[in-house]
Amino acid sequence: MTSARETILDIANLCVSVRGEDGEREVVSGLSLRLSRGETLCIAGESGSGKSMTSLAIMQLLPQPAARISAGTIRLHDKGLGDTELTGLNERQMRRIRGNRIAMIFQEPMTSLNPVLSIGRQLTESIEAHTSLSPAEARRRAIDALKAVRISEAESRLKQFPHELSGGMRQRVMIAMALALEPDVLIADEPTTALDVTVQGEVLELLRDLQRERGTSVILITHDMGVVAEMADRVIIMRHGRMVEEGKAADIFARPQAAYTRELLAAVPRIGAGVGRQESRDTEAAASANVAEVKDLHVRFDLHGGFFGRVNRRVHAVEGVSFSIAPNETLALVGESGCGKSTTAKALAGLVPYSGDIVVGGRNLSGLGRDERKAVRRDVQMIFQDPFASLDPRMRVGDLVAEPLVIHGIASKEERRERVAALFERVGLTADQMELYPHEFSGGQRQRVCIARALALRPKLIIADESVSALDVSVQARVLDLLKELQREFGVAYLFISHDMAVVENISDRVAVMYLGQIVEMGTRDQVFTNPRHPYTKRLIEAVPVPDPARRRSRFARLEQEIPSATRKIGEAPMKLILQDFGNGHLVAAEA
Amino acid sequence: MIAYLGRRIIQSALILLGVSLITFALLYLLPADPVRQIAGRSATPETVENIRRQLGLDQPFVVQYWHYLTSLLSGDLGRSYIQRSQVTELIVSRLPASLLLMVGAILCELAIGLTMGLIAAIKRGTATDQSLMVASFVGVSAPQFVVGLLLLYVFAVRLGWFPIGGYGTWRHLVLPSLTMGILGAGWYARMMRSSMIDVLRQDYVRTARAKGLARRAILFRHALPNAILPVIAMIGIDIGIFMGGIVVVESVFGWPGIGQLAWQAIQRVDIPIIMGVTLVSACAIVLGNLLADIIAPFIDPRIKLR
Amino acid sequence: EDTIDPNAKQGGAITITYKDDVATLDPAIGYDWQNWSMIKSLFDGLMDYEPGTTNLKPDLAESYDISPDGKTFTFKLRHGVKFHNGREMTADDVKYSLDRVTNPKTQSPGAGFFGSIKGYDDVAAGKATSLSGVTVVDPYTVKFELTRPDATFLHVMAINFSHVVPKEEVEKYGADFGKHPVGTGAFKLAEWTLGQRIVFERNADYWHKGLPHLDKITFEIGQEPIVALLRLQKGEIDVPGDGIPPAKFQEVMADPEQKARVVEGGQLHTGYVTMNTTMAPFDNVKVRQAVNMAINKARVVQIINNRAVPANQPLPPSMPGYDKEFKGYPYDVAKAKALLAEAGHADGFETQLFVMNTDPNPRIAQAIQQDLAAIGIKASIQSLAQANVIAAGGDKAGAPMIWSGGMAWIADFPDPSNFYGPILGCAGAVPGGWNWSWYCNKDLDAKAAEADAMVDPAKAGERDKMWSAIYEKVMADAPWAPVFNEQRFTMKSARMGGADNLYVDPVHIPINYDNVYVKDVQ
Amino acid sequence: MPGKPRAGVWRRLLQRPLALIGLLIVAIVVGGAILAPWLTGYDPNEQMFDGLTIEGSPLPPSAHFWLGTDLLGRDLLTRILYGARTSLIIGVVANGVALLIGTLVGVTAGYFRGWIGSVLMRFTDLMMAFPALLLAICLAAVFQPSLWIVAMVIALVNWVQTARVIYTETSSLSEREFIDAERTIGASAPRILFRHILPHLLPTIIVWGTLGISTTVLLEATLSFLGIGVQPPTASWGNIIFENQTYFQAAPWLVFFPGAAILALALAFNLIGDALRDILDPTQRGRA
Ligand SMILES: Nc1ncnc2c1ncn2[C@@H]1O[C@H](COP(=O)(O)OP(=O)(O)OP(=O)(O)O)[C@@H](O)[C@H]1O
Ligand SMILES: Nc1ncnc2c1ncn2[C@@H]1O[C@H](COP(=O)(O)OP(=O)(O)OP(=O)(O)O)[C@@H](O)[C@H]1O
Ligand SMILES: [Mg+2]
Ligand SMILES: [Mg+2]
Repeated sequence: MTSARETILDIANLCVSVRGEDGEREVVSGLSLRLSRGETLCIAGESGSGKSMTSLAIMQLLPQPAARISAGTIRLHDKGLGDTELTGLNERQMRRIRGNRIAMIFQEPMTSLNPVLSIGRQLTESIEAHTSLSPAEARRRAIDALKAVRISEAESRLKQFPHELSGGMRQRVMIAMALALEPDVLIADEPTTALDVTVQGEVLELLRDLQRERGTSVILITHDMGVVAEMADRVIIMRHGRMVEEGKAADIFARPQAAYTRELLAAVPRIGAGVGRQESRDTEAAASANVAEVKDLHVRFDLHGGFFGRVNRRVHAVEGVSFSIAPNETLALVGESGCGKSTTAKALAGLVPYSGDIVVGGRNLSGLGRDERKAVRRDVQMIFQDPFASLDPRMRVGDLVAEPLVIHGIASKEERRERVAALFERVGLTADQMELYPHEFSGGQRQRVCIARALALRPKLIIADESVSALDVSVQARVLDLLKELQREFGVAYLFISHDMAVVENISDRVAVMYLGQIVEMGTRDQVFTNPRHPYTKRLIEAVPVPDPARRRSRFARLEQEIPSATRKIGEAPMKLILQDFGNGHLVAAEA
Repeated sequence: MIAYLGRRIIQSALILLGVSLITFALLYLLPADPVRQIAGRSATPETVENIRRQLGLDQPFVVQYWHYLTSLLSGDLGRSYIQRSQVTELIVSRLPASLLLMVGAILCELAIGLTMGLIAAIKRGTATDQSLMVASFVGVSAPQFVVGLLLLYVFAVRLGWFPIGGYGTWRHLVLPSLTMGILGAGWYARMMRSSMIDVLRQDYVRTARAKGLARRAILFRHALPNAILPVIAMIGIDIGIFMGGIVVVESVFGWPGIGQLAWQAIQRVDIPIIMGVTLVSACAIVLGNLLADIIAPFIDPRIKLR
Repeated sequence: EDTIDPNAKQGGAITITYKDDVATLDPAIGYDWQNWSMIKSLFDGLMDYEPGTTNLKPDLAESYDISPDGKTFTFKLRHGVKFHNGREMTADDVKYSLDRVTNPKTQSPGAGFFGSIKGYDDVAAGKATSLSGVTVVDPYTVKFELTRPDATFLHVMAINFSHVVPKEEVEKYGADFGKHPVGTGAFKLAEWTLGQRIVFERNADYWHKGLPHLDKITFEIGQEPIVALLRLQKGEIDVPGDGIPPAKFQEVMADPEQKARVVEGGQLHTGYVTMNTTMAPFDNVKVRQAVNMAINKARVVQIINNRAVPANQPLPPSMPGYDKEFKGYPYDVAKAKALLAEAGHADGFETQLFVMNTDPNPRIAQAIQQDLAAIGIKASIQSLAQANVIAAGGDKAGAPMIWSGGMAWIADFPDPSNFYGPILGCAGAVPGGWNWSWYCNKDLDAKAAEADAMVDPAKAGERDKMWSAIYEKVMADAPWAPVFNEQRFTMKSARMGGADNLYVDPVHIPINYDNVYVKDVQ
Repeated sequence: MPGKPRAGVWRRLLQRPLALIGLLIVAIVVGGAILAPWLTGYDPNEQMFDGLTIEGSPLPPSAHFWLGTDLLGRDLLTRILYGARTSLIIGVVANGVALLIGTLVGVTAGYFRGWIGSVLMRFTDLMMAFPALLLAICLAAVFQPSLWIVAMVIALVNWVQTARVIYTETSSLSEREFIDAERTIGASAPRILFRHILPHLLPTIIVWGTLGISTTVLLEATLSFLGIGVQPPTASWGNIIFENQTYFQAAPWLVFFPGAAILALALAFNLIGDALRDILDPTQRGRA
């Protein structure tokens, strides 16, 4: 249905190289692709395969001074003006293309908005830069754009700053910014990776709407095959900087040609039928020797304000959460963005003050001395949500992974090196990458470094906060396998935080669903997935995109209002939910 | 905001109290005897003791400090030993000139320093960058006395654009501000360059470029406010540094500020004036820091006054 | 009258600059060299000097009379002298002024000058508020009784501290009288903007008809000397009060046009090195003599651009009592070494030389340091702020050697005794005193007292001889090494008129404001 | 592994022409200071008879006196060479110590909020509001003035600004997630401070450190003038300028040459510092 349409972007034989310590290295080699008007092209593939580099090359925004286009052409077609060769353009000429003809949404929504400028300013300025609209008209168009991405109270939002918006809203602002000028081409680099399923659904729906209405061509970069299936007209699969396969979405999913594509598709976790899905195990028996036990955990953040700078409001991030994790067990914590998953994890890792009890390995964390806490810490390791932010950008990744060993005085220097190299191999990196710095990796590769680091100490409990979200499915599968293998070998327990219900379904033994700081449903995987009782749980499962273009959902039901806030006035504690046992430990909150 | 101000003012008052105590103690320990200076070379020991008693300088330290503090609270800084006038009057008559000069100097150094730093950061690694770097170091290394006289000689004596020293109109202000500003400009240029280079690497600058904004908009609207933040924090610090240079600059340009007053007082151990000027300059520094902290949230909305 | 220049023109205004602030214009308190002559133009005393000279003449007094025993001085006051506030000055004001200056509450640095007046001790001790030795005979006659004959008393009646102030104004302004001076002088204060400018305005009612010549004098404060010179060259000012800055001296003297406007004159000044006679090894007279012989004074004079003449005795050449015949110690390194060896310091010794930190004093100290090193004395230099050097000098164990430059001695009045009392006599050799060599020779103190008792003007010559002898003895003991007598170089704008000696007036520095005039009026 | 990058730093430093120039200048200055007695035939304190004109003016540069003479007829080149000793101690050692104190205080206060942080910062505020000159004068009165006293005073006075700037940066750095990550693997506070936070402060430290060279060398002159610190005739670059600055028209060489020396030293350290910053900043890899 797309081949007949005219071509808008034509990339031929694109090569991108980066300069490292030992000479240049190609990260994109000989990539050719065509994008037609109104088409959605998905680029999927291994993390680190050059997807982001390709999109940056189109925008002529490759990271300086390391990367450059070493060969190839990028041609932008235009009915009126004819072709424009983008690779030869200088900044001034490029400026007219960027935003106006080709717009881009970046992989990192958190850092891509300017923290000191209001949303309104950031929206209107690009409109004013490319059109001759008056400020008032630009403002109106900005409001329209915000409304188009379904941001409530668009007019008053203009005055807000990025840090006052949630992650999902920021990403939508980015999209609004890109779309306000009605570009011919929109490049969206992992626009939904940072978002939970419900918001992801909305954002994808939005992209589709806009494309329908405006005929924009979209390059969508993602490793989530569900998203690909949902969105793509055509798909390109990349690996090691090269294109391994190209074709219509339906064809790729139905009849994958390349071995890698098959591998990729095989690795896609599916609810109820994932490859890695393990047998349900009964772990209730071991309850007495729990690795970690959390009882009535509360975490609240005080907000200062008002006339005397007193605490007048509180974020009730975690409100009376209790659970326990047995050795060898994986407990998954799922829920919407902002529901308190990461905060729970941080409390367990000792990073935020809390009230309630956290017992690790039989010892209550509060009331431990410094040395004892260090010992306990060895047993609990955490993999953070944002891989880039959680790695010291000034250290080589090899040193970063070795650091826990150094701190706890494990192994000699030589042994350490070997252990680190082994860890690298296990997470799908090569030993020679140990010499690189975090910024020299792609998003997914960085996450693998983080995982290797957490594994270094062979802890009893690993808290994995969205650890596999940024990974492509094949690596994701490998990492999940690795996690399971370690569990078998050493009896590691996991607290697995994720918004990807398919992954959760694949790895977990038990699942806890959180909503506004409280657990609304908890039970074994089978109990929660086959018999979800709480409406919120049901909604979460429903929102998961299915990796099959044939079963594409026509329309995703939108939430009508924003997610309720966990911020409350002092004294207004949220109502405590009572969990009811529906048999065999399947706890469900009574509906309010 | 008001609560914040209240807390900061109490903190500042404590700092000022500390400054007054330390200064008073140091001056008390100073071996030079102010009474001898007052009494003159022909005075008999009895006269000297008489004067000492009158000034209360025979009292123990704690009593002296307490007296100073209590009269300070009623706005009385005492009388100069040498000049015999009210210290308050002396300082009040000279303070506006010094403040004016300081404002002028800050404007100069911001204008020159930020521009230089900005250009250097944009042209990083080029000959322009290198020569700006040399220039900023010349500014920092050049003795202010020489800089002041050179400016005076060229722009006032030779070209006649500005008056040769004095006080009154804006034309009097230009050269002394410039002289003071040149030193700070060197610092600001380096700081600005460093922080600008950092900001230009940020994701949001890439976003701005991706939107196809004009170079000017990227630099001034997106990069500058982020880069200027550490520089703003410097302004408070600056006032303290200025206090050192103000003596020289004020004397070269015949600027009737408190620098000269302080200098003469130090030379002659005129303790009430030294105390007064110290407290006033401490006030200025504390206020400068407060101001820098108050401005910051306007530039970066993430910063909360706490 | 006699002192008026027939060529003088009436009117006009001049501008004078100073670097340092003018502290106060209260005659009982002002003791800086800038306010010294400014006060002289705002106030008058019973006595004064003929302009440009050191010759005493009656001023507010019409005439005076000294009793044969030299202990009673009676002054007849001039009639019709008015304060700036319009009231006539009388003998009561004279008495009031002296009571005030000696009262400890006034905290006058000059109170000690009046120590010979009967009743001074009671007033100084706070036991009385009025000097019993000063009596108002009638409104135009005032009588002073002294406890001892005092040959310097007429000079004392000419120094600022004895200038006459009106009681009502002093009481009105209290401690701020110094900012609101009211006197009988040739000028009155018109404006004082703190830290910027002081303006004097002609006193139209001045009793000395025909004076002053100028209508207005503006003193601009806080001007760096180099900048003041630039402004003089541009014609913006008339007299740079701080003189020609050393850095510019060569330039000015090399330019005939500028040099023509420089007036050179002597000054009642001596620059010397004190040696602490109570501290080893300077307690040995041979060591002190060796130091005297070691200093190459010609070289020192050279490094300050020959703006001084080498000195060999405490008194400056223009001071009565200066002994032209006296040869002093020659510059003789070999002899100096020999003396040191005799004193048991053949290998020299280490010591310290204190100096005030403003140019050119540290440089002079370094030149002296090198000279001392040549005979084996290793003197380390302590270059400190004025107050610290003074404090060190006033401490018996404080400073072995001090270079006096920048701090001491410009005479208060042109009399040889003025170089003795506080700086060479026993009275000054006390903690906190100004006799930094801690030299105390009781015999000489007695001789000095004897000389000062010679009140009879006819015996002035004899008295000067006595003083010469005293200073000769001092030099034999060598507590000081006199180095040079500074010359004054005053520069003026081309429009300034008046005899040269008005510009190097020994008591009016930088210039005699009352008698100079400008040539470009009418 | 830890040994390897450091060796690389030297190698890469030597590969950069600008850094090489900087190292060369520093080597010249240090060499000049150490070898001064062999490099010049004059005594730095000898006031030569033929070093002044008859009128007492200094001599301009000539074959005899390469950089001219000063107001006392001493050879300026010799004084600058010997003065390098003093100025290196002040500009490098004292300034370095100030930088060290400032960094330590700033980092500690920024990382450990709580009472340690606020006590340190209030103390810093106090020191900043307190007139440094006064402290110097009082110290001079208490101690025998010497080079080491002045070095100490400069260190005591100059750390304050650095501390403030470092404090601000550290407090924002310690909010970053990778610091949290370090805590979870059990890294001790010193390890986090020195291995993870300090390297990020390097650009700031370099800027302040190199600019501090000129400022401290000139500050030394002010302190010497007030009687604390090196006393005449000991030479330092700062006091050569200070003694002679009023003569800058009559004898420009007296100000120009020592000024150029200060500038060269500061610039040299800046060149090295800039190069170091690029080398140690991994994101700058690939920059020539
Ligand atoms: N600044 C850089 N310097 C050196 N190498 C880099 C740099 N940025 C990326 N690379 C390398 O370029 C390759 C391609 O990276 P790119 O970001 O395009 O991957 P990606 O396909 O977007 O992966 P992901 O799905 O994980 O985001 C990776 O091997 C990465 O290591
Ligand atoms: N330091 C803090 N100060 C104030 N509020 C905070 C702080 N940290 C987290 N919160 C708030 O606590 C709530 C829970 O945040 P948390 O990071 O645990 O969410 P999450 O479930 O991990 O969401 P996501 O899926 O987006 O990561 C949110 O409303 C968040 O805004
Ligand atoms: Mg990517
Ligand atoms: Mg989270």
